[in-house]
Parts: sequence; C-alpha cells; structure tokens
Amino acid sequence: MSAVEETTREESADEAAFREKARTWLRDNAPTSAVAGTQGVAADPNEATDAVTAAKQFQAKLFDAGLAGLTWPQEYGGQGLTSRHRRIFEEEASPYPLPTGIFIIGFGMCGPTVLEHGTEEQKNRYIAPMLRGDEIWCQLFSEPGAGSDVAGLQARAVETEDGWLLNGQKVWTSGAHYCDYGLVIARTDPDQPKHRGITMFIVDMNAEGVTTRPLRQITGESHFNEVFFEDVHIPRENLVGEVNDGWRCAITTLMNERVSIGSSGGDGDPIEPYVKLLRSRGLEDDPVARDEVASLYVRQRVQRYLGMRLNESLRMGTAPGPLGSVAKLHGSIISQVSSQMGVDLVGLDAVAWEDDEQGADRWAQAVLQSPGSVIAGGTSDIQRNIIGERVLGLPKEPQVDRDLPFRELTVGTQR
Amino acid sequence: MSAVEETTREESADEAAFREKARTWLRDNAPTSAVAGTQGVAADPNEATDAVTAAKQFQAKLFDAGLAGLTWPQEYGGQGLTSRHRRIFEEEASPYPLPTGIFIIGFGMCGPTVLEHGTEEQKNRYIAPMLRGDEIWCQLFSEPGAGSDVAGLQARAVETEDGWLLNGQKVWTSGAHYCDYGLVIARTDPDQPKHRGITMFIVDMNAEGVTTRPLRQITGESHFNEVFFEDVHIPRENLVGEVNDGWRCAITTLMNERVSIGSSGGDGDPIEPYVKLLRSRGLEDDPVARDEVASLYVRQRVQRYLGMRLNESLRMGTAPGPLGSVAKLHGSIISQVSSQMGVDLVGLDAVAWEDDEQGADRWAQAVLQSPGSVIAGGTSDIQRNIIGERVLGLPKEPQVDRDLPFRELTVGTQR
Amino acid sequence: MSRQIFTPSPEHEEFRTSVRRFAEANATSDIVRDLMERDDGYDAAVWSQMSQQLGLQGLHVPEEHGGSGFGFAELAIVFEELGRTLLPSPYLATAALGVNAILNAATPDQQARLLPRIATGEEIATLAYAEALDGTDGCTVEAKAADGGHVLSGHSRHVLDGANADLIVVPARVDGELGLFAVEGSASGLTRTPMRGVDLTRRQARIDLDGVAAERLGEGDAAAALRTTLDQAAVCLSAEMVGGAQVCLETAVQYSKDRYQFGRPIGSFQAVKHRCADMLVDVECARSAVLYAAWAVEERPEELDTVAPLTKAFASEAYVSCANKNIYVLGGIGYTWEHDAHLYLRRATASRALLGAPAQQRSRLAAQLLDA
Amino acid sequence: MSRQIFTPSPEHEEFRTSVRRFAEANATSDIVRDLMERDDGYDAAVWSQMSQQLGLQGLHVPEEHGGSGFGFAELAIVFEELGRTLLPSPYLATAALGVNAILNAATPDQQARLLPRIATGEEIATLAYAEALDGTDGCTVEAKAADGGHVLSGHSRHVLDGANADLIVVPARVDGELGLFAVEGSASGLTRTPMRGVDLTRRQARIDLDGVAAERLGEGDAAAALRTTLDQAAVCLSAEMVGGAQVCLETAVQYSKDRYQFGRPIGSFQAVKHRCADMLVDVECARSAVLYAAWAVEERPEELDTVAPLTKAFASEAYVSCANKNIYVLGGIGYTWEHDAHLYLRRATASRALLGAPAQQRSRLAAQLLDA
Repeated sequence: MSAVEETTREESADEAAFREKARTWLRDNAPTSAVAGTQGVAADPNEATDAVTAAKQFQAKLFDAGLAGLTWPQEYGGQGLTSRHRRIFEEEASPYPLPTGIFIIGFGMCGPTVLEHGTEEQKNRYIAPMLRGDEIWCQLFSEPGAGSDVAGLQARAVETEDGWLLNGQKVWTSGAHYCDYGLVIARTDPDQPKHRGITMFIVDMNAEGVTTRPLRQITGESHFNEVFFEDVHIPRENLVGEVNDGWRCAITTLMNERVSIGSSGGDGDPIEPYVKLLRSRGLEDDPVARDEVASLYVRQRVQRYLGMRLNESLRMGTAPGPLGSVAKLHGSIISQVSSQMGVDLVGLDAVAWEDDEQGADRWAQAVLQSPGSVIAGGTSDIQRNIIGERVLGLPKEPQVDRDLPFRELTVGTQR
Repeated sequence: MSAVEETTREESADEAAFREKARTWLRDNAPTSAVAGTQGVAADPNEATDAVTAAKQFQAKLFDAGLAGLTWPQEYGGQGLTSRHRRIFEEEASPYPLPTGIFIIGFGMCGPTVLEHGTEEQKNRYIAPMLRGDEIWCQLFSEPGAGSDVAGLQARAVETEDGWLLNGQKVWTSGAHYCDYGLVIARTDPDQPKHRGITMFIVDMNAEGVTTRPLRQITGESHFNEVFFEDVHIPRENLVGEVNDGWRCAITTLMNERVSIGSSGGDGDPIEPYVKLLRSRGLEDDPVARDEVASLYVRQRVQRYLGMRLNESLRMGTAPGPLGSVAKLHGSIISQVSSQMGVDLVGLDAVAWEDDEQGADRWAQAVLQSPGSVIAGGTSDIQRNIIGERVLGLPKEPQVDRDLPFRELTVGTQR
Repeated sequence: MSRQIFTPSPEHEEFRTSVRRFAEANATSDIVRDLMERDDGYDAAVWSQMSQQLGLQGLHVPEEHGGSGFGFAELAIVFEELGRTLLPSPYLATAALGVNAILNAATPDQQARLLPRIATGEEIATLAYAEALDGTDGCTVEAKAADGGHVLSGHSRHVLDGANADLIVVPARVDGELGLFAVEGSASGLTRTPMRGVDLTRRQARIDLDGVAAERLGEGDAAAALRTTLDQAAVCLSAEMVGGAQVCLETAVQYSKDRYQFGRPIGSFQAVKHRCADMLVDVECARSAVLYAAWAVEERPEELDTVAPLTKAFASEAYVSCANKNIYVLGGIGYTWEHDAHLYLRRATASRALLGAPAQQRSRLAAQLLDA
Repeated sequence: MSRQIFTPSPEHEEFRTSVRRFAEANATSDIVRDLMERDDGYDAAVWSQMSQQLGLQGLHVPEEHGGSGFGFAELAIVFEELGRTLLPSPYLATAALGVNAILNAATPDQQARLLPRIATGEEIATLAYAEALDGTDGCTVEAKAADGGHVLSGHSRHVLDGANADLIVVPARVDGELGLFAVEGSASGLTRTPMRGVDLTRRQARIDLDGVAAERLGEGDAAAALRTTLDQAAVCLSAEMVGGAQVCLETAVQYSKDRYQFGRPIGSFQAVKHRCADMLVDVECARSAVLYAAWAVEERPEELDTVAPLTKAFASEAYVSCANKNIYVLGGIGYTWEHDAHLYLRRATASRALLGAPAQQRSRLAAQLLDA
C-alpha cells in the first residue's frame, strides 16, 4: 500500500515514535505464518478450539503491550489515540497474518455500539475484557423470517421481575459457538409498529437456554451458526439503550458493519491467481483470456482505489457517504465476474477432479461462494435502496408496514 | 425461412391454389427494388408524399386482386380466409420489398380494434377503404405526460350537443402527417379513477384544429409526429365502444402492438454486416472480435427461433403468452450489444468520418437508436412488469392511483 | 413427428406428464441427497424401472433393436423433465452419448448386438469424449490391431458415469484416423477412478487403458460420427438445462409470493419481480432454441453443426444465470446446504463445462461465419 | 499539493466553484446547440475568457512560461467541470494533448518559445495521435531533414480540433525513430479537412502534409514522451467523462423525482431507483480511479502506464452506461433531439473511442500482467 504510506509521510514525532514501537513489537511478537482458522471472521467450529485459544493469547499480549483498542477511550481500557495511529498500526501489521479475525465483530460492531449506547457500568465491565480478547463477542440480529427486513424480527423478550425472558431464533451468527457475549435485538412490544417495539440486550452466550448449531453453507463449509433462545434470562443491567428504542442502537451496529465490509479485503494482489492460472493452462497468449483477465484487473484496481478513498475519508473523520455501499456492490460484481471466469478458463478440470489434485476445487468453490457476496451484510437490492433513497434522495416506495402494529403484519413465510 | 415452409408442406388443394395465385400475381405486380420511404413503419415527412402515393397505388392493386385483408371478414371487404392463407401469402411475398409499411398501424392495430369494438356503421364505412389503402390510419395514445402510464393521459373530450370537443396533445404518432384517420383515446370523465374515465374515438386527421409536427429523434431523423388537438369536433358516430370504456378498447390495440413488434424483424441474416465489418477491418482472425461476433450470432439465432415460435403459436391460434414481451426484451439486449460492438470494432473511424465516406455513420447511428429499443412500444421495465404480474402471477406493487379520481392525481411533471 | 416445431402434440403432453410423475417420485430432495452421498451415485432399481415402466433408455433406439423408435422431440421432453429434478442417473451418458455414438458409428450388426442390452436398461453406456472435443486433436488413446480386434492404451478424464458404465465408447487414434471403440466396463486392463466434482448428482471418472481389448465401431474415420454424437448430446443436455433453469425460476417465483418483507410479499418489489422476469426471458429463449434444435437434428441435420453449439452456449448461460438469480431471490436460506438451490447451481456449473463450454461453442460458430 | 489523494482541499473546492460557474454560464443548452451547428464549432471569445478569467489553458504550464504551475489534481477538476457542460472548446486538444506533448518532449528553449502563447489563450494546440496509438507502428507521417529543420509528408486522421489548431504536434518517422514535430496551423503544404462525427460538441479533422516545414521537439526517440502524453491526456479525458457521467446521473435523478406515473414519482419504483444507484456506483468507481490517477501522474509516474489505461477503460464504460441509462430513465423525452441527453451519449461514444478504446487499454494491461 505504498500510495497510502505516501499520504502519511509527514508524521509528527509522536506518530513516528508510535510507528517504531509498533514495528518493533510486531517484529518480536507477530506470527509470520497463518494459524489455521484464526484469520477469517469465522472459523470452522470443528477446528476452532485451538485456534480460539491461540488468538486469545495473542490478543492478550497485544493488549498488554498497549497496542489494542488504539482509538478507544483510555478509561475503559483503550489507548485514546487518533485514527492516524490506528492507520500506522495497520500499515505496520499488514505483512503479518495476525490471528485477530475472530475479534472483528466485537471490535468493529459490538464495541462501538456499547460505547455509544451502553451504560457506564457496561462499558466498565465489558470493554477491557473485549479488547484483551478475554471475552469474544458476536452479533445476533438476523432471523430466518426477517432477512433484508431486519426490523421484521420475531424473537420475543418478555419483561419479568428482574429482567427479561428471551425466546426465539437467530441465524447467520459468526462464531456463536466460541463467543462469550452477544448483542441481541428482540421484540419487546408487538403492539407498536415494527421499528418501535424492539430492544437491544447483552446476552451471555453461556446462559442456560442458549443453543448454537453450525449452519452449513452451500460450499459445504460452516462459517456461521443458528442460535436458539429458550426462556433465556436476561438480567435488567444487560439492557442497552432504552426499552423499545433498540432499533436506533441497531442502526449504529449496522452502519459500522457496512463500513467494515466496504473497506476490508484486498491484501496481496488479487489478480495474481488469474495470471498464474493463465500460465498454468498455457493461455497466456490466448487473446480472449487476456482480455478477460485485464477486464477483471481493471475492476480490481478500481475497487482498490475505492477502498483507499473510503479509508482516507474515515481517516479524515469525514463521513464516507455512499462509498461503503458502492464498494459492496462493486465488490459483488467482481466476485461474480471473477468466479465465473475461473471455471470458464479452467474448463472441465474446474468442475471435476481426482483425489490427489490439490486445490482443484478452488474455482468451483468460488462460484458457490459468489452468491454470498450479493446476499450477506445487506443484499445488493438493499444497498441500491440505500443509495437511491439516502444518497440520491429518491422517494421511498409506498410503505405498508410503517404504522401498523407489528402483530398485524405478515412476516417471513408465516401465515 | 425454410424451416417454416417445412411446416406447411402438407397443404390442402385450396391452399396450394392460393399459393399459386399469390405467386403469380406478385411476380407480375410486385416491385423488385424498394421504393424509398415506403417500407418502414414511418417515412421521413419531407420525402413522404411520393412514397405515400406509390404505396396507395400498390395497395389498391393488391386489394382489387383479392389479396388484401386475407383473414378479415368478407362483408367488410376482407377475404375471409384462414391464417394459413395469410402465412402462405407472407411466404410468397417475402422476396419482394412491398411498399406496405405505412399501412402496418392500420392493419395491425386500428383495423382489429374497429372490427372488435366498432359499430356496424363504422365497419362498413372504414374497413374497406383502409384495406384498399385509400385511407391510411394512425394511432394516437401516447402523451408527453403519460409515457409508460398510458392511462395517465390528459387529452380531454368534452361532450357537446352533437358529439365531443377534443383538446390535448399526442406524441410518438407514426405517419400522422399523411394519415386520414386516427384512433384516439381521451379523458371524458376526470372524476372517475384514471382507467375508467377514458373514451376511444375515430378522429378525422384533416379536421379543423388538428396540427401535426414532426418530432426529431436523437439520431436527427424524424420518424414520428406530435399531434395537437385544438377544439377538434368529433361527431357522435365516431365513438368507438362505450363512453368511459375506452381503456378496454385500447388494451385490444396495445395487445396487437406487442405481438406485431415481437414477431417482426429478421429479414436477411442480421449477422452479415458484422461479418463484413470484421473482414473489412482485417479483424477476421482477431480472436476477441470473433468471440464477440459469435456471441451476437448466438443471440440473433435464438431470437429468430423465438420469433418462429411466436409465429407458430399465432398460426396455431393459441395465445402466444409471454413470448411477445420476451422477444421485445431480448431484442433490446441484442440492439444494445450489437450497436456497441459495431463502434467498438470500428474504433475511431466509427465516431468521426470524412464527407465522402459513404455509410460511415451507420455504427454511430445504431448506438443512438439503441436506447429506443428499450423505450418504444412499452419500456423494458413495463415488459418486465407484464411478465412478472400477468405471466408469473407475482403480486402487484401497492397501487396508489387505482381508485382516486383522476383529477386528484399528479400526472407527468405537472404540479 | 408433429408438423409443428414448437407446439407439443397431445401425445407429447401426455408423455411429459408420465415422465414428470416418474422423475418427481424418484428424485425427491431426500432421495437425491441420499444418492449423492453414495459411492455409485445412482439407484440401480430406479434405473431399471426407468426402462421397464417408461422405456426411456430405448426411447430413440430403433424398434428392431428393442427400442421405441422415437426421436429427439421425445428425447428433449425426457431430458427437460429429468433436468427439473436432478435425478442422479447415468441417463445422459447412456441415451445422449452411448446410444447416439453407436447409432452414428456402428454397423447394423453391431447395433443389433449392442443396442438391445442398453434399451432394456441392462447396460449403462457412455462415451469418453473430453480429450476429443476439438475433433481428433486432443485424443490421447491409441489403438492397435490385435487378434482380429484392437487393444487400446492411454487414458481419458471426465468420462460421464465412467465408473458405472458397462460399455464405454472410446475415441482412439488408429492408423492415422480416429476410430470409436467399444470397451466393456469389466475389461481387463481397464482402471476406472471416480472423480469428485462440483455437481454432486452426476459423476465423472478417469479411465486408464492398458492394452484393453476393444471392438471398433464401424469402419473408416469416425471423426464426423463423433462430432454428430457430441452435437446431438449437446442438444439433449441443453434440454436438461432448460428443465433445471425452469425449476430455478419456479422456485424463485413461489418463494417471492410466499415470503413477506416490509409488510409485502417480496415478489411485489420490482427488484425481485424483474429478476424473475429476466429469468423467464432466459428460460424461454433457451427453450425456443432447444425446441428448434431438437427438430433440426432430424429435419435439418445439415444445420446441426450450427444449431447445437449455439443452443448449448445459450442454454449454459441461461441455466447458470437462473441458478444464481434463484439464490439471490431466496436470500440467506438459498445460501444454506439444506436448501436445494445450490444443487442446481452445481449442476449448472458442471453442465456449462460439459460437451464444450460456451467459449468453445462460440469459437466453432466464429469459424463457420468467418473461415468459410 | 494536498497530502490527501481523494479529499479536495478548501482551495480546490473554491477553484471548482469558479470553473463550474464559468462553464455553466458559457455552455447553456442554447449556446452548445448554437455552437454545434457552426463550422468552427467553438466560441473564440469564450476561449479567450477561459484564459483571461481563469487561466485554464496555462493551468499546468510552469510559471516561468506564463502559466500557473499547477498540476493534475487541478487539471482533473477543470476537466470534470467542463465535462459536465459539453462546452465545445479545444481545451482537451490544447491542455491535455498539446501542452503535455511540449512539456514531455520539447527542450527548455522550445518550451519557453511555445508555451506562453498557449498559456495566454492566443494559440490552440493539438496532437495528431490517432495513427500512433500503438507506439510507432501506425505512424504514417515521414520527416526529412531540410534547411536546418524538417519537412513532413503524410496524413493523419482524427486530429482533435485539428481544423482550428494554431499548433499541431505531429508524430513522424525520422531516421528510424519517432520524432514529435511542431507544425504551424497556417503552414504551407498543410491541408486540413474537418471530419463529421457523432460528437457534435468536439471536432476532429484530417490533416494532409505535403512537404510541410516543421520543428522537431527535443532530441532522440520521442516514443516514450508520446506514450506519457497520451496517458496523461487519457487521465484528463477520464476526468471529463466522470463529469459527464455525473450529469447524466443528476439528470436522471432529478427527472425521476419530478416525473409522476401510476400516481407516484417514478424514482420511487425500484427499477428506476436501482438504475440510478447503479449509475452512482459507476460514477463513484470511475471518480476514485480518476482521483488516484491524477495523483499518480505526479507522485507515482512509474504507475502511469497501468493507471491511465485502467482509468480510461473504466471511465469509458461508466460514461456510456450512464448516458444510456439516463435516456432510459427519461423515456420518450430522452429520445428526442430537443433534450440534451443524446448530446451526452454522443460525447460518451466518441470519448470512449478517443485516446485508446477500452479493448486497446485492456490489451496494454494484459501485456503488463502476462508478458513481463
């Protein structure tokens, strides 16, 4: 990322010192080869245990060295530094395969939400252990019956003497099986319109009545869970924000999600596998294949500049505007184009292989993964609605569900 | 169209005799080279007069020979034959550039509508002169403020003692400047919901208060008109169908339009210009260009089979179902792909040329025409709505305009 | 033969109904998922019923060889219906590749000897075509005369149902030309190694031949017979792809009527509605090409060289597109292993590559257009 | 120079505002339509004001040669703003081609002599590049030494504003290498024939040279200088295309708010809304590339060879796509001559072909990726 370094060459002495500190610490402590299952957002549950232990150990060292939660407030365990410091750390860390993937949901979504909407007690209790990796967090918003209409959720929390009783099902939860805490939203008043009867809670994932089950994706892998809540007791102090005002808190979480999807990705040069593919198939002089690879390269580079622009605006503290949605939409185009190109270039050998052909299934797996890029983290249709309505100011469709009590709505495929 | 001939090889004696009659007559009477401006749906108004005269003369001969209005009822001047006879005539006529383009709107849309919804007097008065080419017809539905929402029309017809007084503007009218009669729809009761206050009339295009103005398209050509009605008197006997029931009549006309767009086109082999282009640019061995031309060829051939299928189902008397909309949508994909391909293959020479380069502008003109294929005759969005709702049975959107009185609706860009 | 190209006769409709009933009963999601975990990947009992109840294996085998003597219009119906259900069976290998190879290349005597066992469902047949896709260029198997017959050596990959086949037609080089050879599945010197693949409902195998005894089908160069066989099979596969794409469309449409979001069935949103409409455009375009192609195989054989590649190219793109769009419409549930949507994407992805991918088909068309 | 790549400084925003004000005032639809009917195709008075009021012609001419000494970040702003309005002017020819050719190839003395007249707006410059797009291969003009200078013979087509230019930089073969030569617009032996084209707001011409006296710019082979010039110009043109695409987006958005059908503004329909969103994706992706490219021209010149072609390729596709989508959103009114929508489609179509069409750019990128 030489271009980004360029923009930071006029560093303050403080920043330069920080860079030096980060560089030295990483050199002495960071792993140089990846630990299986610790880099992605979610690990395969079957091989997760060792990976989680390794990740927690590393994160604790990082925290103890004063290199975790760089921009988070000092009073809760963060370092109180600027986003420029965070950027410097990311630059220095980029050569190392840090085993921090399982903390992304906590740091990118749950933490910021607790910091913005949580009570003083909650911040004191949860933020430091989260940063130290002692406690891992997940997010529990999606439900089978809601989908793109996140606020159409049906999980119920009924108030009791000392808190709430939670029942319902969540889905597409990353890492639920190794997480300690989760941010959950549930319906607390079905007589209100759907956005207004929702409340956010912190839920103990080890509490009685919580069951997690791996969800098998179409690739055959399991990167997500279903989570079932059966009469799970949530103590009163775990309420985040106000009762029936959880949708506002959820927006904070989701905005952070979009930014982190849009600005992520792009380590290494993503055209490299295709260049190698052409060479290995003897297609490096095939003009049609050359044109296709160059087409993909154009989109990949443009996506990279888009990501740099998004990061720059985050660094500058200006709102990234529509760029998160733009990057997500363009990213899913790239995913579709590149995955189809892979199997097409390889031909029959991409769709069937012998047992001893290492990695021969990669092109087919990419085709199977590709629809996920259009669905996960807000479908492409939803991104286009966001751009159309919030960015371009186009009028909303006639809304039939804004003001009706939730209990009168049809949701999911219920009848 | 050898494949189609195949399906007709088992002809009855009567059909064989008709084929012989048509073949002989055409050999003796049909022009062998095109008369400028008489083949397309609409001629350039500046060169139209001679062309119209020539076309009328030919049509009169055709009528007098008993070869016009083949499937139309004998009592109104048609021949009362079967659709198989019409097909036979079309097959025999296909080698000749018949100058009948200016009658298409009358024969394909206005005639069928008058036959279905007109009075006995109207059929006696109008059908035979229409078939003989003595009177040419146009259709006046579109308005600037309505567009895809055809029923959102604002032209007003106010009832008088002996008929109606028509005011308003129509647009995209083919051949209005040489037409004798037109089918017009106008609003007769703005207090009714929009589909219910519309009435259809036959309008004399030479009546006082009718002004036609050529409409210049983005290609620089003028294939259509704007028509202005200013206090145009419409006699009572020109009412088609019932007062305020004109939308039902209009549907008849529009259904016939869709079928005629979908089943038309495809004379000659449309890949030929691209094959010639590759050869003339020395690109016949360029693999990327070859792949692109082959891609286009695939779509063109598929479109041809689709057209054959549509024609077969019309010939069988079965409803063509969604095929008209399918052919229109696929046709506009072809238009976009092929026009862009043309300029791309030619390069700079396609976007600028010297005065003496005959036909050098054809690729650029195709690019400019291409958006028309997505808009004219019902936009691609409207076709997708038709397929989605009427064919696939998907639910309509929430409709905000079904039941409101028309005068309370916002239409076009009025405020 | 109906006089119409695109309009089915009442007999065709009736035939379609019985095939559909059979396929739906024998290829429920549970059955398919059970079979796709098994080593052999198909159900021999169902294969047998397919022949005994419906005579599908012998559908276009001449009556004198134990078949029904029907043609490609009927074959296209069968493939479309089988394609709807993903029924794992060696039908494409047997009916589209094996039978057609024998019909196109074998002598009358050979046909009389080989076809009846296939028509009765006793034998599974296939063709080892992958290396021979571009005429003879890629063919890696060599044949040598021996003992009044031939022996073959070499290997071939991506043989459809090659591990289960009783009869494998193998293209091989012999005396400077291409021959087609019948190899018994149980022949000595033949090693068959199942391959794994993205399509869990249709298997491929690698075969290694080490001096395997084989019978040459017909005489003289068989390149044209091979080409015709592959084109005919491509038409069959295209019909199958139309059936699969149609189910993807139906699944998406049904779900978008049933599923509510934002207080409305999602099919009332234009984004979803228009996506379904685009699927229908793909399906009906592909279907038009398939119906024309199935007619042309018999009535315009000189067009097969053009019609087959363009139909296969279009149908491949259409199926993959519909399989993907179905998953988009389904959303999260469509991305789970439990939903069958991915089985169609898997089938579409593999079928696109089989018998010549779109780019290969286009390259043939370009040669016809430009190298004449 | 700002330390940010993508975020404009307050000075940049201010500069943008004044350029926009100037362009909008001098390129109303009426003015543009008037100029596009005229033979010369531009307004000399506006050209002059462009220099006197805003110094645009000399924007990146060094201060010692009468310019302002700014760079590509500022040029990109100007081109984007001019691209918004279709102002017919020889600015692309002069600032992107002529000035850069001189800066890249000419000696300091030549620069001191040639640039001030351009910077003041007195002279229109251009580059006859079309035949030289692939390095020197296509160059058809021959230069011969004569009288201490050179004379050129040959012809060149598609010279941007070639009929109005006072100074034409012509690539020509000389002694086995490529030279860049300055030719006076009024030189004897030079014939200039205006071409007609799809873009009515930017003219091209054919030039024929018959022993025309010319001054060689710099020494030695100028192929690299020409390549750099074309890449820099491609970045400028890409910025212009982003401006045009942005206006197409804005036009579509505004219309879809104002226009009612079925009782609702059409922008409330997802088909229209999502089409507008896709336009924004195209525009913002292209803008990201242009901003990076404008920064890279000066800060990462070694990347220009990659960044320019990919930016030009992407921006070309984006502009054509947005120009078409705008017409779709507008519907019938967008298909009329009276609406400006087609002027943008015309500009987009021509700009896509100028300075290397997307396929040519991709071919360069493929060579970098695969032939290293």
